[in-house]
Amino acid sequence: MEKTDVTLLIGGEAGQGLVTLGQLLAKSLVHAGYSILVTQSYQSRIRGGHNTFAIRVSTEAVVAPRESVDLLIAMNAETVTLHKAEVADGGLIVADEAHGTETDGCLVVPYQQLGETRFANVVALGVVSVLLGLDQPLVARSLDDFFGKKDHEMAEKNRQILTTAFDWCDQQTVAFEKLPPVAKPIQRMVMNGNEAIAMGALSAGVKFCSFYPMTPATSIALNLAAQAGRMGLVVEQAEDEIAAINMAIGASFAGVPSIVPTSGGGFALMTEGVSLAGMSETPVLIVVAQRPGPATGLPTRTEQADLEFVLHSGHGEFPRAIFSPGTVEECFWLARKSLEVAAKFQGPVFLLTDQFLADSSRAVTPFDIDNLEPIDPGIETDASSLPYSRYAITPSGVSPRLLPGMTKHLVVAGGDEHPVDGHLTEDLSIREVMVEKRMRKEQGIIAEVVPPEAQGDERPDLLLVTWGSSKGSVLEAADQLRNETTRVGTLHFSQVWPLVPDHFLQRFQDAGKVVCVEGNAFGQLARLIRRETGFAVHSRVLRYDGLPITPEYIIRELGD
Amino acid sequence: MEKTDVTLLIGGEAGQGLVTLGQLLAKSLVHAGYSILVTQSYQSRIRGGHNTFAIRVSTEAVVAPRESVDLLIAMNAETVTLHKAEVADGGLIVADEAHGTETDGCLVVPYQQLGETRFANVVALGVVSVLLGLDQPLVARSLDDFFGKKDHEMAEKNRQILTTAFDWCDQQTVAFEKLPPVAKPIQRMVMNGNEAIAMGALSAGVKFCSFYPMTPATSIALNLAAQAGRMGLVVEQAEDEIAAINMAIGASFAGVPSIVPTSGGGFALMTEGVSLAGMSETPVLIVVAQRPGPATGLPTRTEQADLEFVLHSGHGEFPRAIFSPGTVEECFWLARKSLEVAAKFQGPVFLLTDQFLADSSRAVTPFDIDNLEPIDPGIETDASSLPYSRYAITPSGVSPRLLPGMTKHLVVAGGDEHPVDGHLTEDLSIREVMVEKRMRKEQGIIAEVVPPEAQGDERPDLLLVTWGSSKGSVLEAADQLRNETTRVGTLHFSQVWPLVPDHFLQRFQDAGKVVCVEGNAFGQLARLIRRETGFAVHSRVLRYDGLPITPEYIIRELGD
Amino acid sequence: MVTIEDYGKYETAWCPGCGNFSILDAVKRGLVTSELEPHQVLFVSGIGQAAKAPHYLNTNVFNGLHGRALPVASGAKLANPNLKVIVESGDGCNYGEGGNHFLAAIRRNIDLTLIVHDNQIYGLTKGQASPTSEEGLITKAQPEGVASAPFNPIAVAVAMQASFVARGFSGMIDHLAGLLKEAMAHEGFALIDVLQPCVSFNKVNTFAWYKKRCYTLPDEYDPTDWRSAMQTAMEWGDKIPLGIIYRNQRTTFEKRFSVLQQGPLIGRDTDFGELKKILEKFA
Amino acid sequence: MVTIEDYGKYETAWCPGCGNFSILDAVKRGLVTSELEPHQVLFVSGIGQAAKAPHYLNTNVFNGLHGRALPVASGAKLANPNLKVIVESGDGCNYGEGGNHFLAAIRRNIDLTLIVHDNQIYGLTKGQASPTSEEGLITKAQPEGVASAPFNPIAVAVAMQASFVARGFSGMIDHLAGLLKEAMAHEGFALIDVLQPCVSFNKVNTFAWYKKRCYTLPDEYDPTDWRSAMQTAMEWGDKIPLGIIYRNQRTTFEKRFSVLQQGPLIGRDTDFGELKKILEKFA
Ligand SMILES: Cc1ncc(C[n+]2csc(CCOP(=O)(O)OP(=O)(O)O)c2C)c(N)n1
Ligand SMILES: Cc1ncc(C[n+]2csc(CCOP(=O)(O)OP(=O)(O)O)c2C)c(N)n1
Ligand code: SF4
Ligand code: SF4
Ligand SMILES: [Mg+2]
Ligand SMILES: [Mg+2]
Repeated sequence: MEKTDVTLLIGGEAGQGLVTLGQLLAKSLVHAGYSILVTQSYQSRIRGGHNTFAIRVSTEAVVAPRESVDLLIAMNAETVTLHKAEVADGGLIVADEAHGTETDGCLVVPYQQLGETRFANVVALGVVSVLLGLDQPLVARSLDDFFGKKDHEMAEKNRQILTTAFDWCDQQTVAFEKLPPVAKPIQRMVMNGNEAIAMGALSAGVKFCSFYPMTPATSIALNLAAQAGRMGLVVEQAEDEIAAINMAIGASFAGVPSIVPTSGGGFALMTEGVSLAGMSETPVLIVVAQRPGPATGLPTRTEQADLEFVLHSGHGEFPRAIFSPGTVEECFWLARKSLEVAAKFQGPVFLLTDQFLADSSRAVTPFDIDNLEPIDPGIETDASSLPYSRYAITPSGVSPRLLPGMTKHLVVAGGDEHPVDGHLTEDLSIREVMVEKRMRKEQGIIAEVVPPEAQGDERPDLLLVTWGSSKGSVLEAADQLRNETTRVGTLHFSQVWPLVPDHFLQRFQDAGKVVCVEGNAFGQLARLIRRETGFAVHSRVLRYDGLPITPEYIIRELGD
Repeated sequence: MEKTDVTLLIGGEAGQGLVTLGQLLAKSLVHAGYSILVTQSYQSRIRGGHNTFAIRVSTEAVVAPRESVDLLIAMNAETVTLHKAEVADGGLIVADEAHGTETDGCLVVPYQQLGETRFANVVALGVVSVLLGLDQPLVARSLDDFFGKKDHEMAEKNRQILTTAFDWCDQQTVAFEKLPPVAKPIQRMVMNGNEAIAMGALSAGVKFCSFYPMTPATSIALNLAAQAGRMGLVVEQAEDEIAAINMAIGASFAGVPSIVPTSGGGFALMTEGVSLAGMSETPVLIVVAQRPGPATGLPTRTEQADLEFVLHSGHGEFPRAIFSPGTVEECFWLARKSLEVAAKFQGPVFLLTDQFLADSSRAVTPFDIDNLEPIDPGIETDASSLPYSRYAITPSGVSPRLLPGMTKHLVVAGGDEHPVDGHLTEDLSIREVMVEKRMRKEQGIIAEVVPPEAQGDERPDLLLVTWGSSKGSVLEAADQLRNETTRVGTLHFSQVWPLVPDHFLQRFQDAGKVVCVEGNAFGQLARLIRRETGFAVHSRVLRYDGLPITPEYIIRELGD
Repeated sequence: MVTIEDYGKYETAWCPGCGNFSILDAVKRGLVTSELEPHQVLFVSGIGQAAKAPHYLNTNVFNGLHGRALPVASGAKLANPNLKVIVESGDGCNYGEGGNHFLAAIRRNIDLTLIVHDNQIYGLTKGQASPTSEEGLITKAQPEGVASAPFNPIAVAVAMQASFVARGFSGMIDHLAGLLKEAMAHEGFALIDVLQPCVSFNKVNTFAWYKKRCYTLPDEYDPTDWRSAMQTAMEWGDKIPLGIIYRNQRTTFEKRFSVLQQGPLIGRDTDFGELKKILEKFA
Repeated sequence: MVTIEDYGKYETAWCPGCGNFSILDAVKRGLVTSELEPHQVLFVSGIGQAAKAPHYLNTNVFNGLHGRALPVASGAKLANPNLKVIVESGDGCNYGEGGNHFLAAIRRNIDLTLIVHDNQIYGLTKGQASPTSEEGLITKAQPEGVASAPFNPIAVAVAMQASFVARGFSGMIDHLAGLLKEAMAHEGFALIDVLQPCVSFNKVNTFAWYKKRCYTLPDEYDPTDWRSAMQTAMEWGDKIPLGIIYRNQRTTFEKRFSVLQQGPLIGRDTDFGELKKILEKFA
């Protein structure tokens, strides 16, 4: 049988250009029509250490990472030692003489001979491309796209080395089957979760981003910054996270959709601002890219342990919405949706992602930009009744919003309790009315909730429930379990708040066994479901070692 | 029937000395053997506005405030207008000519004639004392205690005015019954919630307090600061709340029990530090004195809406304990207990109070200081095994703690994930072990949970469940409902996390109707109970207008 | 033409005799002489007694969190540079809780006017030390006296070469109104630290205390001379200089963003053609 | 006698060629010449590449949050003034996220040594501008160049009359070790800003760039003269002065707390007799 599903893992030190190599391979594979899914693992350092860049590639759609490796590309000896055991039967190790000649099933590459050390990644690119069966011109084009614009001489040099590597590898006899070609390659993009969030936000008309750098959220801001000139937005690195959220609130109050990307520790500093957004009824989108805590924890790894924190963040009570994309595509669409919900209900909205999804490049069908519109910023151009009152009482709880300086009407807003005019009050009957006004917005938010996505059997023996980035692994695990003749259903929450029991409770009750799969130790979604419905899931598959949940992990844990 | 339960309400502007008046009355009443409960209401300003100081006084124990007023002491006209309707049948208004002569049931006091304007509060003290039947020497002593030390001339002047007021009032015929004397007055103190927390913390051996001023938490720090010299502690006003929590963590790491008082917005800024305490396993007690949010909300009013925020504060996962005293006595004992739990389990512990309890002076039986000891700080004086490892793996999850500089052993701690030695690691198998080590501490915390206090019928028709400062009102409402022949039970949680279902679930299941009474809009304890037990309370009595829950409020709401 | 009346008259929550009243008057005068209409202006404040000031003005207001007025104002200004954005708040708010934003605003030289009511005390929370409280000041929170050196906002601003640094006194209202007008006219970040007696809690730095010490800088004083400005900034104690202590002409922050040269971000279209091209790089 | 070896030798997570290595060496030398034994010292750091330094020393360490090393260190020092507390962290940590604590530590004059690895960049997060980055520096986060003026920590510290203000350079390790010894000997808050090339992300302020500009202050330079110190603090660009730029003798913070005059708080008994008396005032 042809091998249509291959996982390759590139390992080496930070600074060896392994991300570049990985990205070039990813691009080339997608150009050739394959589906891919990248899993990056790196340490909290700039040079040295041990990093990996894994690509799962297939002729069919790939939705999850896999643990076993078919092609191990070792850029140093440590990689061979650390990952040898992961290599599957029929797998191959590609290494330098110095790195692992003694191992069976190893293709020894004479790196020194094929190019200078700093081009080792290009040599590897050539060798691996041959092994996978990629066309040289296609790979050369990816290489050109990458270096071409910057430096012609460099581009030329790279191309030469690629050719040398291709030639050398073509002459080897290797016991590794090439990938079958894709019948009708469709055009797809290579995009990771953070890029998709940035693009989604741009398409929604985001005009302001303030942030303080923090892995794994930073690249959202960097992607926006790179397009700030072309798309007409301001991206500002703030002095700290407190400034970041307050700046975004200021920009949003003045009239532009705003986004604040951060991670757990930085988000912690923003919680007072979240409360201000709730009280002042200012739209703002906060992206929380999760990583393992508490405190600094493991800054470059992945986890899904900030759901409860985000849900209850900020003192006092106010409505909110929390989205949790499960795929790169969902990152794009939910970035839009969350900006829309923020604008419509005038308050803080969250997008919960994590390091795994943030850094996971995938093959993505291009978005239909031609048929998209920016979101409705929910701003009026004149007062419908006078005097204009920022916090007018309405049945929906949403008050008509004017912008300061854009009309003759004055806009008064803030974080103290206020009468409709936004000024200060100590009248406790007003307090009650205002709490209820704010709370009413929750009904509107509920009406727009994205229901969890159900797949598989409707009345299954086993229902796997999950949220956020674990989606793909749950889907694949379910598929595998089905082969073993269990009736399996899945339910993925891409919005974890508010929860609407009507959307899912029946399915829970109809299932034989409900298992919640989450990347944390408390089983946070499971607890939340019980709080909201009384339903106690029967069992939980939890992971909290810093790695993404894989299909294999789920199946192993279910077996226990 | 003699009136044994009187509520008096003093109203006026900030700056009129009405708190002094109230405190003097409170002291005098307690000295005379009565039980009292104070409810203070003030605005977020220094002068002017409308403030009240209410004392409920009784020959029996008072546990809750009451809404109706028997004696309205108006220091200005506004007070009469605002509170006239609250005056009960047979009640009396005490006012100046200028303030309310036209009202029936009014004792018009010629303030001008009895003393200069700035002594109006002393005049009122005399008048009210006569009305309540307090002895002049007893009241004079309270007055002396207050002013005596500071300024002899002033004290003399005050005494004179008091006499004048007593004499004048003795000659009036007023339709207001004096309080019956207390048969055997027992000696009690007058103390409010914040004072009790400060005293409890001192008795536990607290040696460090860092804070940033914030109503209604500030007075905890002020009470500690006032005794810093005598009790040997450092109290430092930090540059912001972030500094406050991090300083306390530093002091605690270096070896002394530390406390950080704050309120919602300030606490929001501490959540990253909470996470650091969890990860670095540093004991710290954080007192969150709640007030209505979101954002600045109503800074001087009360609410119980930060339970969920505190419970989930800080990114990542780690165990914690949350105490919620219901009385002034519990403030004292739970301040001790929470410092003890923090030291024993080496992490963040919370004391959740609120403006109502913070400012509510009550008659308190003196604590048996002679039989108290400071808490065990949980510190070893030498390493039991070498090399000393701050994060040694143990069955309880608690690692032996040495202090830096106090032995030759080196102590390495911090917020990154670490192996046992406290240094940095990127080893993901260590991660798993460390998460589990930290989580194991929860078992120890659970073993020490203060069970909820049950009163009344064991299998009641109606079970009123509550937490924190609403305790007294729930108890009294239950009493009143019992008079109406319902079988009523109550359950008060003075520790809201962890919840141990064995402590209360049976009682829930045995009750006809379970109603949760809380000072918030979400019904936060009710949600938490459902999350932990699946039990959905049948109904909720919620209040979120900034005022404390009263027995009357509960009964009204239950009637709806 | 705009008049004082346009800015309204409100009841305040301040203590009778407080310096805040005069500052409020001076601010109104500054606005009127600057010919700013209420709807053109956005006041941003934090929390404190001073921070209530914008509520006593008939204009656009965003009253945010304690210490966080500057970031809110900066965000609003970047979104809509056409707004005249003025930050008004206390010494605790700006130099205490908000100290980091104060440094950042100076570094940015963003076109904001920052009016600090500097009463050298935390008024609203009832009299704890503020960053500008004098060493040794005894309060309930500092029963052994303030142990830290007072923060000198003027010195720090001049050392950082802030583009407009001034000091006023609530007791010299004409002078203050004049300063405010200049500050509002200044392009870039303008700090006016206003000495303000707090009659309720600061019994040391009283009206008389300030009155005795404050003097206005002479006409020949050259605020563009950094060296002498730095010296002047250090003057405190027996003599306290009032006026524009330092100024320079640095490019404003907004000018550095090429996108802002085409006008405010508000209401700007999203260019889907451009976005399509951007997405092509992912293909 | 304490030796360099006592402070251990660890593998680091730094890039080959980074200035951090020399700073680590100099710190060890400073500790040894100060005759401090590992267990007498507590290093507190934040988060960043620089902040990892304490993990490469055999001593007591508390590695806290990004930007929050100073408060942790201050708390530890107040609890146990017998500890020699040294804070070591990056420019982003101390002047960015932790800016407010930097101001407060100077005002307190608490007896801490603050060593700032100033590479004018955020290293660990891969090369965004730091507060000390030069105007115009282009990074992925600042594609149009840094728009803010750089923070001059020396100028701010001198303007605030910090009691010990020095600058070193990782490329002049003997000089730096000497500075560190002096800083450790200083009673009160001591700032040493250490210029440090980041070979991975700062391609402007390289070793050569610093080397060309750095000069040590002459012997006759008088660091107690505030005026000249302020001038010297402003020097940057073609010539960058190294050495003790300013010092004075202010009372330390710890000295202001009467309770600390009886020794550290640690292990002190709780006086229940006294507490009883205190409770009597509530009777
Ligand atoms: C995060 C936070 N911390 C603390 C407070 C409490 N607080 C309100 S105003 C204030 C101090 C005000 O001082 P200042 O800014 O000088 O204003 P003033 O009242 O003196 O005019 C404080 C500490 C708060 N509202 N928010
Ligand atoms: C609250 C918070 N925000 C952001 C980060 C991410 N972060 C880690 S290190 C760093 C910057 C480090 O710069 P610097 O202090 O100059 O140290 P360097 O790496 O350059 O030595 C940032 C932003 C964090 N850990 N915590
Ligand atoms: S407390 Fe002080 S600053 Fe506040 S209004 Fe009163 S006098 Fe003014
Ligand atoms: S990133 Fe820069 S500062 Fe960090 S270790 Fe590498 S060279 Fe040094
Ligand atoms: Mg003030
Ligand atoms: Mg740096």
